[in-house]
Parts: sequence; structure tokens; C-alpha cells
Amino acid sequence: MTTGADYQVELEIFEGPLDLLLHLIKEQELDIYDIPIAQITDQYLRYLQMMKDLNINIAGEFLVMAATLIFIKSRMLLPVEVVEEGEEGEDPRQDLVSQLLEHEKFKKAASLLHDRQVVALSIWPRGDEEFEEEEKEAVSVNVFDLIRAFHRIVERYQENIVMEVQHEEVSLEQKLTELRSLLMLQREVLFSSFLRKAVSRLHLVITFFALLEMARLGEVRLMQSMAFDDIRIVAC
Amino acid sequence: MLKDEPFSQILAILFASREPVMPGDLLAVFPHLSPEELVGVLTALVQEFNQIQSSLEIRQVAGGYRITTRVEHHEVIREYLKTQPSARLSAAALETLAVIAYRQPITFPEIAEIRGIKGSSTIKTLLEKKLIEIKGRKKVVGRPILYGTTREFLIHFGLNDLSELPTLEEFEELLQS
Amino acid sequence: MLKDEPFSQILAILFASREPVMPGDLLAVFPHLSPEELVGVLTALVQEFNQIQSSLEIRQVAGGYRITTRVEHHEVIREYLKTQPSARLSAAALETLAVIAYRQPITFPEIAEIRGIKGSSTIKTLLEKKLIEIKGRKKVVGRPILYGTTREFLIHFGLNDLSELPTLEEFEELLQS
Repeated sequence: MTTGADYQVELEIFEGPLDLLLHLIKEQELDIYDIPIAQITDQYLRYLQMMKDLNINIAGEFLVMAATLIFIKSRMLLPVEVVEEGEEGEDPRQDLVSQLLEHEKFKKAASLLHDRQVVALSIWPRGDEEFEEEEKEAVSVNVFDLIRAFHRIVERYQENIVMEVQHEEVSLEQKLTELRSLLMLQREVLFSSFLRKAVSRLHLVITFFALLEMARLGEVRLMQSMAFDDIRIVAC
Repeated sequence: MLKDEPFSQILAILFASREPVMPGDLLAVFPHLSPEELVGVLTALVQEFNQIQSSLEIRQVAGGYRITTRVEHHEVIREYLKTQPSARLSAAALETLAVIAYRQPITFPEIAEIRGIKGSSTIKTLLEKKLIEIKGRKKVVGRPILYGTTREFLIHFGLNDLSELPTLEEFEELLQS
Repeated sequence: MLKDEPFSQILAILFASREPVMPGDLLAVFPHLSPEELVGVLTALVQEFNQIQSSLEIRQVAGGYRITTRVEHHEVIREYLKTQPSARLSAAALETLAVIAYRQPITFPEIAEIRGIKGSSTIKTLLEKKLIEIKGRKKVVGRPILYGTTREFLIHFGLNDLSELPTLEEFEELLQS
């Protein structure tokens, strides 16, 4: 008897529905330009069933492909439509075939990159850094580094706020600074989420006063789309 | 020849720089050389240097020149440095990278469409490894982020430029044969 | 001789190593060599390598061996390194730049508050690298200077305008997948 674990090893090979379909086609040496759609659909669905039986979570794209296959199969059963003279009726499989071919091309390209990587990982640049003493910790940065750094700062900042509000004593001045810098980071805060951070009645009252003060100074606008809706605090 | 200027100087620069050395930057340092002369000097230098010893190699990568060790010494170097072979990219990451390399600049939904898979964790990995980068936004509804390959990509795969990759049509012929 | 083993292998190790190469560590990699033989190999290697070219030299430092460029080429190397764009940033400078990019125009006290760190040297670095510039003064007590990013910033990061920067939401989507 085959155990679940054995299946799982094999199941992991298929990263997506296109991978699975290509595998089924290759395994049986089918002609990709003339796929026996009924047969492939059956096998594909049986495979999904197997995954289900093994309690493997089936990604949405596998189900979308199942629907596509069933649709193509039903179209194949219909009599060929009468078409204009000189034109050929479109093969319902056409889109799928070109998608599979495209996918296969990129798989080939990926395997080429893989081979090149083996070579590239076998050579070393100079290890020693004779001329880079001045900027040793410096690295060249791109947009991704920028957003990653900003994200880290925001996270750190929010953690600090949480820590600070755990102290019982709080002044209006503190609350004002806190709210101002929060708005600098977020431009817009929901009243409810800001109040949720208040750990005591005193915090709550002072937070409320701070907000009113800022509204009075014209630093923020308090907005509400409809009665009883959450109030949005927007920086001016 | 290697001992004469400007050969000796250029070799010293190639050694000192960790990044591939671009001929254009060398021209700024050797203003008395014409671009043609510089190409001649570089070609002769590469040939001579690669011939007199068999440890190192000047390669053309990412449009520049750089010295690296030769492939055949990788085991003994790894043993000395006590390093593990660096983590290779997963099949999924390589596939995403291939799609980006051939179709750049490309958005995430477009990549997902070609690969038939959602899931953007490979994008994150590739961004972290600096093999791809954000190249602005596509001017369509929702303005999705565009991705493209980096100079680091060329260096990582030992490519001089993207045109060194076989075309997708060539892969297609391979499939049909 | 240089082309033969173990000379070629040792030279490759000297090149790839970050630290001076200690003879004792080499013995572990070449167990068939006796300490005396290794010293002989190293001496011959140094002599031969330093003789066939005049760009680099193997030197003995701190009991180990390392390859360096020769002193006479240092000026031309520095000149070359000057041609290299210095968009390399420290982690601190990157953080400051990120805050300015996403929340400009912004004052120094505001940056310090968000980062939770004082110290203005990163501002100076970023001004010097022309990644940020002064955009005026904020109309509050003390009229602090407002900073924002420059055109060079956009060019360096390959952006058409600031709206092309990814948002926090987009970044979080990447993380969650």
C-alpha cells in the first residue's frame, strides 16, 4: 500500500496547474498540439481528488484550471460551428496550448539559468577589501531597500508607542507629540484605533483633549462620512 | 608586456575594484587613450593575463571586466574558506526570474498569468537577493509595480548583457525538435 | 610553474581569501605537503608571481600571505575609484533617506522623532550625495528647515516621480505572501 507520505513527495513537484498538465502530457508522450482533452481532464481531476483525499490544501489556481478543462471538454463535444468560408473554426484548446507552450519555454529558460548559476557559484571575486576602508558598512541601495527601511521604522515606531502608553502617567504635551508623529507617519488615523491604544480612563480623556487641541490649532481635521461612522483624523 | 603601462595600471585597477570595471570609466582615468586603443589594450591584457597563470581569469561580465578565480579551483577554495556552497535559487524562483528576464519590465499579475500561479514569495526573495528591482509603475489602472533584472543579475549568472541569453524563439525551436 | 598544482590552487586561495592566508591553514587543505614543502612552494610562488607582472604583489603580513596592488599604482586606482558613483549608503543614512522620501517635506526634529534616534550626520551625508535638498522652512516655532528628495534621487532610484515609490501596503502584501 502506498502511504500518504509517498504521495506528498510527488505532489510537491507541481507548483501550479500548468506544471501538472505538462507533466501529464509528457509522461504519456502526448502531442501538445493535439491534446486528448477528455483523457487529460479525467487524469487532472483524479489528481485533484487524490490531493483532497490526502487533505492537501488545493490552491485556487488548480481549481480554476479544472473549470477551464471541463469547459474545453464540453466545447469539444459540440458539433463544429458553421463558419465563414475560408476560415477555420477556432480550436477550443488553442488558448490552453499556447499557455502551455509559453510556460514550457520559460521552464527551459529557468533551467538554463540554473546551469549558469552552477558555474557562477564556483568562482570567487577578490576577498580582501584593500581600498574600501572608508565605506565599509555602506551598501548600494535601491527602491526595495528604501521601502523595506521605511517599513522597519514604522514598525519600530509603533512598538515604541505601545510601550510608552503602558506607563500610567501621561501629560497632554506627551499625547500631542505622540499624535503628531503618528500622523506624520500615517497621515490618517481612525479615531477608534487611536483610542484603543489608551490603557486607562486618564489616557482616554487626555487623548481626546489632545485631539481637540490639534483640531483647534488647525493641525488636523476630524472627518466622518456619516453619523455613528468611525471618525477619521486627517493631518492638514 | 604586462609589466608596461598602461597594462600594469589597468590590471591593478581590475584587481582593486570589486565590481566589474567599465571601459568608459577607464577612459576617464586614461584620457590619452582613444576608445579604440583602450579596447585593444584590454583585449591584449585579458589574453596575456589569462595565459600566464591558471588561477585567475579576467572575464567580461555586465558590460565590464572583472578578475575572478577559475571554476576548476572551487573545491579547494571552498575547503580553505570552509564555506558551504551558497544557497541556490529554488526552481520556482528561477522560473519567476526567467519570466522577468525575458519580459521585463513586467508586473506581478503578468508574471502570475504566465506562470499560472499566484503567490509572490519568489518576488520577495529575488528582491532581497537584488537579482531584480522595482522599475517604476505601469501606466494602467491600479498602476502596478514593474519589475526588471539588475546588474547583480548579470554578475550572478556571468552574463555580459541580456542579449547573451538565448531568445525565447530558440527555446521554442528546441521544444519542437 | 605558476600553472601547476599546487601553485595555481594556492594563488586562487590567496585571491579569494578575505584575511591573510596562514600556512598552517593551507596545510589542512593540502595534507600531502609537509610543512617544509609548503614553505618551499610559497616562497617559489611569491617570487614567481611578483616577477611576472608589476601590478600586484604577494606580501607577508601578520604571519600570513596576501595579494595587494603595488604602491606605485595607488594613485591611478584612487583616481579610478573616484569615477565610481557613490550611492552607497550606511544603514543609518538609508533610514533617514527612507523617512524623507516617504514623508517629505519634513524637518530634522520630525525625522529624529520617527527614527527614535538623534544625530544629524546622516543628513549631511545625504546632502553631500545630493540625494536630498533643503525645501524651505516650516512655519512653526523655530522655523526648522524642511528637507525633501532631489532629481538625482529619482534618477538614482530609477523613478519617474515620487508616486512610483511602492507604498507600505504594497510592501506588506509582498511580506504576507
